[in-house]
Amino acid sequence: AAAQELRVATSYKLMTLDPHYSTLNENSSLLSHIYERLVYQDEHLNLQPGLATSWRRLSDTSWEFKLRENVRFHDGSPFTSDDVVYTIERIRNFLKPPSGGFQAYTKGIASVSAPDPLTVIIDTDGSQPTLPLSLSAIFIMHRDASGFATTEALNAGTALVGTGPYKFKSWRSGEILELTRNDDYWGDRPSWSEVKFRIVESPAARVAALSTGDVDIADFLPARDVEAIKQRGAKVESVPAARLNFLQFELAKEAAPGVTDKSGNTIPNPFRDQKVRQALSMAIDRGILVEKILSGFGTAAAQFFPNGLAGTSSNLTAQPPRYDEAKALLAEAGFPDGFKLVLNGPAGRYPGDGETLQAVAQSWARIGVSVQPVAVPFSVFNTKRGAGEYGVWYGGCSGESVDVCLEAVLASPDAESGAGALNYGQYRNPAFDEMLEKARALDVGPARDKALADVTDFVMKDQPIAPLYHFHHIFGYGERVGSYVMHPRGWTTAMQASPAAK
Amino acid sequence: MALLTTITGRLSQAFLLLLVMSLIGFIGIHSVGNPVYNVVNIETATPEDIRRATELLGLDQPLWRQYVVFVQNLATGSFGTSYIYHLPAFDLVLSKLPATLELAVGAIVIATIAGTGLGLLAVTRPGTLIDRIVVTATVFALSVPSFWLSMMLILAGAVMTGWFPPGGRGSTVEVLGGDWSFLTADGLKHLVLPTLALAIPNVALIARLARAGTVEVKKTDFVRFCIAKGLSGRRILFRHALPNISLPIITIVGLQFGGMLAFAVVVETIFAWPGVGKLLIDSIQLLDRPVVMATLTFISIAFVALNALVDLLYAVLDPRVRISA
Amino acid sequence: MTHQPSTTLKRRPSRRVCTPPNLILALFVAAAVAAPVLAPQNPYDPLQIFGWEASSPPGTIGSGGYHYLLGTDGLGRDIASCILYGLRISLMVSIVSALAAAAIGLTVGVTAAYFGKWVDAIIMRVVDLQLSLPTMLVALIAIVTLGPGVDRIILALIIVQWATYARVVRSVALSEAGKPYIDAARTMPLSNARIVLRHLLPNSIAPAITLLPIEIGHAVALEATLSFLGLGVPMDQPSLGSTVANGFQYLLTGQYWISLFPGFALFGLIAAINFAGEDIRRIWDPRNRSI
Amino acid sequence: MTIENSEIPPLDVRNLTLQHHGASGTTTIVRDVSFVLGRGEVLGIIGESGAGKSTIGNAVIGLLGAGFEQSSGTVRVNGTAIETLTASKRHALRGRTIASIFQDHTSSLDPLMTVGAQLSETISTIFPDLPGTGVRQRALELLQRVGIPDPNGRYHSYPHQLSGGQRQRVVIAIALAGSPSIIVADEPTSALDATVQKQILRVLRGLVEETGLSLLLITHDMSVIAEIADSVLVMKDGEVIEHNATAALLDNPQNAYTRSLLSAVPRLRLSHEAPAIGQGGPDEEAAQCDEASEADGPVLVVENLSKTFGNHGLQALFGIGSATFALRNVSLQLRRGGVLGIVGESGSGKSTIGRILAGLETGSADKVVMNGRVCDVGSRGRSGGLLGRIQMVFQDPASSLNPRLTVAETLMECVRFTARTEHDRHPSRVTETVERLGLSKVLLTRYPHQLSGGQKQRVCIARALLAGPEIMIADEPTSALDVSVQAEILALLKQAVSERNLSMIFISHDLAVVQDICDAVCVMKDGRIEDYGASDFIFGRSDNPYTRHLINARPKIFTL
Ligand SMILES: Nc1ncnc2c1ncn2[C@@H]1O[C@H](COP(=O)(O)OP(=O)(O)OP(=O)(O)O)[C@@H](O)[C@H]1O
Ligand SMILES: Nc1ncnc2c1ncn2[C@@H]1O[C@H](COP(=O)(O)OP(=O)(O)OP(=O)(O)O)[C@@H](O)[C@H]1O
Ligand SMILES: [Mg+2]
Ligand SMILES: [Mg+2]
Repeated sequence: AAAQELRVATSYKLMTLDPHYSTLNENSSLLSHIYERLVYQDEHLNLQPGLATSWRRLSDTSWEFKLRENVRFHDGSPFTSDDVVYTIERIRNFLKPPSGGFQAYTKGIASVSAPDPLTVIIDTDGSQPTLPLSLSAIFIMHRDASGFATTEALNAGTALVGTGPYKFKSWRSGEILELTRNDDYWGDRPSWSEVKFRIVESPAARVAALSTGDVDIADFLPARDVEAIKQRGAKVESVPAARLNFLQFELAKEAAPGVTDKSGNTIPNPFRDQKVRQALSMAIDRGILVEKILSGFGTAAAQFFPNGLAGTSSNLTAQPPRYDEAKALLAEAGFPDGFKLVLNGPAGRYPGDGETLQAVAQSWARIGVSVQPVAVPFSVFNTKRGAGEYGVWYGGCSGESVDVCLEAVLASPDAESGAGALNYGQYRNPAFDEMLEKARALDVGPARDKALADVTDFVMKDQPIAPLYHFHHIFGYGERVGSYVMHPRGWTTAMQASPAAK
Repeated sequence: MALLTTITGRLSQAFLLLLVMSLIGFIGIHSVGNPVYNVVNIETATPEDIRRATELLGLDQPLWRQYVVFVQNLATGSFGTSYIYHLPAFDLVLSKLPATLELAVGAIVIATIAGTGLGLLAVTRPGTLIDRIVVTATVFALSVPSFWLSMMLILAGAVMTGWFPPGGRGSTVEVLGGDWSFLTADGLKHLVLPTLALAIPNVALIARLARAGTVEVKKTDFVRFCIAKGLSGRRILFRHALPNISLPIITIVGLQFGGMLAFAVVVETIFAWPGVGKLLIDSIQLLDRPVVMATLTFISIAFVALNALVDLLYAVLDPRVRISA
Repeated sequence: MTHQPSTTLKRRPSRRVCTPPNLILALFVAAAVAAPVLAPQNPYDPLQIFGWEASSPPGTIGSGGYHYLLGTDGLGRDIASCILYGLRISLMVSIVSALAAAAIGLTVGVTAAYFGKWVDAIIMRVVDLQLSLPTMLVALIAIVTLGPGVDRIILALIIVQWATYARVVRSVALSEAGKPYIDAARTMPLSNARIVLRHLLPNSIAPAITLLPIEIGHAVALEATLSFLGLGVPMDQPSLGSTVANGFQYLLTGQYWISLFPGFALFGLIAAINFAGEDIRRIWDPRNRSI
Repeated sequence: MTIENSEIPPLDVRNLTLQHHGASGTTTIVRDVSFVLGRGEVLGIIGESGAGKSTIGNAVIGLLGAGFEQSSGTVRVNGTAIETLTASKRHALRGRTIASIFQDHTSSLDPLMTVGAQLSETISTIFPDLPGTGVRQRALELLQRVGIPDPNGRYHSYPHQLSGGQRQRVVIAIALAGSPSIIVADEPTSALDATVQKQILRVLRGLVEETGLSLLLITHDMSVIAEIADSVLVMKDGEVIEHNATAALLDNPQNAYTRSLLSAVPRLRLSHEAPAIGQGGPDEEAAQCDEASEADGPVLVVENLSKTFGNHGLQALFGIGSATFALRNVSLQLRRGGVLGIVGESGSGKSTIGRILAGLETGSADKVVMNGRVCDVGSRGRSGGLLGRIQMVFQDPASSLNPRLTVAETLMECVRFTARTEHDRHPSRVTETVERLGLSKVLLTRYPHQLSGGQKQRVCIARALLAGPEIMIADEPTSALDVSVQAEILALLKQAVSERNLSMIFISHDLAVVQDICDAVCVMKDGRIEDYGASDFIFGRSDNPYTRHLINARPKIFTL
């Protein structure tokens, strides 16, 4: 049996066992062993049947999901449409913030009904072409006769039943999660009889654990350690992450915080000039970022998702730096001598974040823009960014699909609809807003992807942000694992690993 | 009775201290940043999500009102629920306690015994090779930054030799409501490297203090008189020199032990040891105020108690010391 | 305890100051002072750094005509230059903060022991408070409220470190305060401050002197840790500590030079300070001073 | 006085030269000293303070301090030259064959261990076969023998809880514990009153006669020499200047220095002349003082001062253990410009009075008026107005000097902070005073541990004098001084009293000295005042039995 035990060192903290508590991968990645979704997003970000075998649009505002037969929860009770209703109700009506993240996914839902045990009808407010995608984030829980399960009860580990391939065994917050195989799983028999996730937040410790064979899989390895890990006999897989890290500019204020001329006098906000933004983006040596800082485990970026993923534009590819051209552009914009700015970012939140600030500083120095890179802890960064204390900063965005990022980062901020949640720079482009809205109304498929690509093309000309890179998720595994299927969303699960042939 | 007044005195002081501590913690966290950004998924949350979360956590209230609420809850014995982990904050701290305790106790015991041992060993052979080795080795041990030391231990003890696991906590047994790993062979194996990483600098520190102190004590008249009395070197060392140098050593042991309980972040992080120090730093970084407050409270209580104990030991050791309340 | 033959000439306590560790320390200080002259590259000037030459092994000749004697780090900075420049900041931050913390801690600790009663109680509870405040929190508060800067780090490190000295020195001062020479001083018309500083402090300071070099080393490490968390010195002007902390990530990789050389430099520095501290402690004891 | 002359003398010192190597060069501390100490013999060493007596004692037990070198000569113990012995062999002699009583008794005791434990550990080290109860039995017996009252209770006392004399006796008891055949006793009775001293000498004499103990006795006290020594060595400046049998030396000193030394010995006058001042008991005197004008009025009035010592920290915390009554209803007065002597049994509370008056210890009293101000003795601490006006010479000079300050630093500090005029502040005052106390200027740059016992004591006196106090409490200020220096110091003190209007409380066990310097005397026993009156009254007419007992207990030879 020991041979079938899988030991994983993960950076995912798994802060709670409540599947609807937080949308962070930190939670959902590990919980996807226990709970399942109606729809599953595969490694190409395409939707695949999960607990729902098929879905279709009944009308503009109504969706029907057919559920899988003969699925049983870990406690033996059958999975029915009632459980789906319960789950959505729990998210919509029961959970209170801060566990509110999932409400975003149910926002467009007007009502849910269960005409028969294997059918769910979801009515929406207006057209919701991406409802299945939204549902691909939601774990289905079992209806609890005594009412909604509280987070406390779930954390206590008692009522933890899902339909997933592994059953809950034990958990210590921030420490360990142990699972056993669900022998009654509806799908392929899970490969591992036991799975033990050890939460190891220090990358060096994960490297060490993998190097010594103390674990079979370690996730999110630092790129620079890959060579050494390979030498020690472990295998490494990587995939470009479905996300972007970028530099964002303050565009609303008359004077951008931290931006002065060379002698320290305030100047009008230079970022409001498209030429300046273009010059700055042009002058970034993304090659250094991906080759040196990310040791090759990164892809230079020109748009939100790595080229090739649904909704990306093939016209946009990252270019090598063109300092002279950039300098000329700056001069054109009225800054022949450049200016001074403070470049802000979080410390240690994303791979290469702090170093990127410095590499950008090196690049920009070459066009006469002197940069003071400042990295602070993530929470401080967030607070200050939220308070508008920054002029230009390093940000990141990820999502189920490109349009999520497009909307969050670039759509005109609108508290009501929630658009522009990450648009701290207050970029406003009505034409873009309109194009995006149209594209998003399309049904999932090539037309929609094309529309999104066009939107991206359109907006990136304006250079509202300077894309930097898509870093790669790097996982390593030892000899007991035969292969590991990487997922661009960066999930770490036992299902992705298959045992080595004996 | 004097004991009673001392204890009540100390307790009321401790109470005041906790009050001040909680204020510092509260205002500190508030000044650092807004926890709500860590509570919601900042890459997807809408302003509405943020606003609602802020309201629900009561973060929209003026700080003084938040504090009053905190104190009221405290009166009912609750530190509130962790923003991040959604567990009762104090339970969370308590759940980390066994891991921290076994590590800290192990390290401090090793440090105290080996440290004084080495220090005294060196001092009995002044100027010899052993003395020089001890002096030099302790200097070097103190000069290695702790993350380096930890990494070297992992390299030497795990990666290269495979003797010990490179991190993690091994299997545990539940005794007295806590999960203890030192009771299992596997757990003990996991304990070795992190314990060493914590102990080594302290061995060196205590050895240096012991050596330096004894060198000084050896010059005093009463030690000369002890020699004149015909006492054996060992007896002089252990019965006379040791008590006379032990005040600073005990102080350091108390301080370091407290530090290990609360602030062994580096070692805990590198060895993936789920302890209080790591929890605290994470919580500070995430501005998880309930957990920070609970941990700070635990730490203050630990330090107050430890220091009271150390003060008591002063009086046990040195009859001239007057203990204040 | 053995007793050396008293008839043979006792080795006279060495008063040499030119011991090898002290020379090394002097070298470090000199290197720090002369860094702009010695260093081939100014690692604080982004124009002198070439990102594409990042992680070059020792001995590489770079495009700026630089000879990367010890290689370059992950951003293309010459390690040797980083060490030289970083030394200046690390030396200053650690020594200034450790000395200031020691000065405060010692005074406060001795004062507590001398006055006893409520003075002691108040001071020691403040010490307890300080000890239970995490460095990280103090640094965060200091840097967020006061803004970043080397002086803020020094301030944070002082706040973090003084309490240790206070407690250690108090332990000795408690028994020292009961000795007749303090009584004698008390009968003089000396101010309390003078008794505390001139009589009690020097006699209680010995363990603190042992502690000082250790705390200096500790301060370097703390500063490095804070820098690592984005709370330390400006990231584009790395101190030796932060150079080491950055290099630490390369420890297990093949790019040994990024972590090893700064590590050795730091290690050597702290060791030299520690050895020098040993000398100070020896010279401090009047019994070792011959007339 | 029988001297058994066996072939091999227990202690044979030949041409001993001891040097000290310091930064300022090498000094010869002891030059070419030779003597033989036979079995059952007592050899006294007297001489000038700082002559090198203690250094010889240290050489004999092989415990010279750092920087000292035995540059030539040999020390043979029972025929073996100890220089040739290995460290461990030499150590085996200590405590068993040769025991030592250090001059500095206070710092000889481990402050953190009860005196009983320190005594017992010595016994059990030397007699490892003795069972625990036997050890304790013997320890108590020894305490009893050296005249410690209530040995059972004192067994558990820490050194700081004992009086100076008690500590000294504990050190003697420890030296006796191993039944050694040689004892090097450095000023063993300097802190003892006449009765106790007599008892100790009797014990030592007894051992010499019964067990053949050889005693090397270093002392300043001629009466002790006269009482117990068989022969005497007189030292000055590191050299032996005279060596003779005791009687011969006392009767017919050859050397001029010896003669001056002997002539300086203070002698008690027991004439029954009418007292010059004060007529009788304290009441009369008090009445007199009350009548006197403000200026001549008492500078110090103490009424019903009592002191109970609690327990040390831990015992106090748990409220266990018993208290010591150190003072009971002590009342006394000090006339302005007067010298009040306090004599009495060791442990009777003399030092405690001094310490309370100096504000170093709390006490309870009906009234304490100093310099016209009512003082609160209930709290420790220094009342502003009196600060520096009351000075103390501590009984134990060694530990009352800051080990980290040189003599000059100590004295200069005192000058700087007490000076009232610019003139007072001048450094020359220090050198002047030091010279008047017979100390060489060389000593100014030294640290306390580099001084001899008498030198330290004189530094303490200098410090007190330089502070220019109005009241001085001198606690055994001359116990470590040879008689000729003592005479000079006493003259100096008298001068200070008469010229500077200094008032002094003079605590001493040396009745002759007390008679010499004091105009009123107070006799204490068990924390009570037994007898109190003008000096002449006390020494002449008092019929208090304890006073008479004290006077009669003086060593015979000098009572004529
Ligand atoms: N550590 C030292 N360094 C230098 N000189 C010293 C040291 N110790 C003692 N001396 C000097 O050696 C001389 C002899 O000292 P010693 O203690 O033997 O004198 P002593 O005869 O015992 O005097 P006393 O009667 O005052 O005790 C003194 O002048 C003293 O100053
Ligand atoms: N700190 C203390 N704690 C308890 N008892 C003490 C303390 N100090 C002194 N005593 C006791 O008080 C009594 C008086 O002591 P004090 O020192 O005044 O005697 P003394 O008259 O000066 O004797 P001596 O002539 O021996 O110096 C002694 O019995 C002593 O044991
Ligand atoms: Mg002497
Ligand atoms: Mg006394």
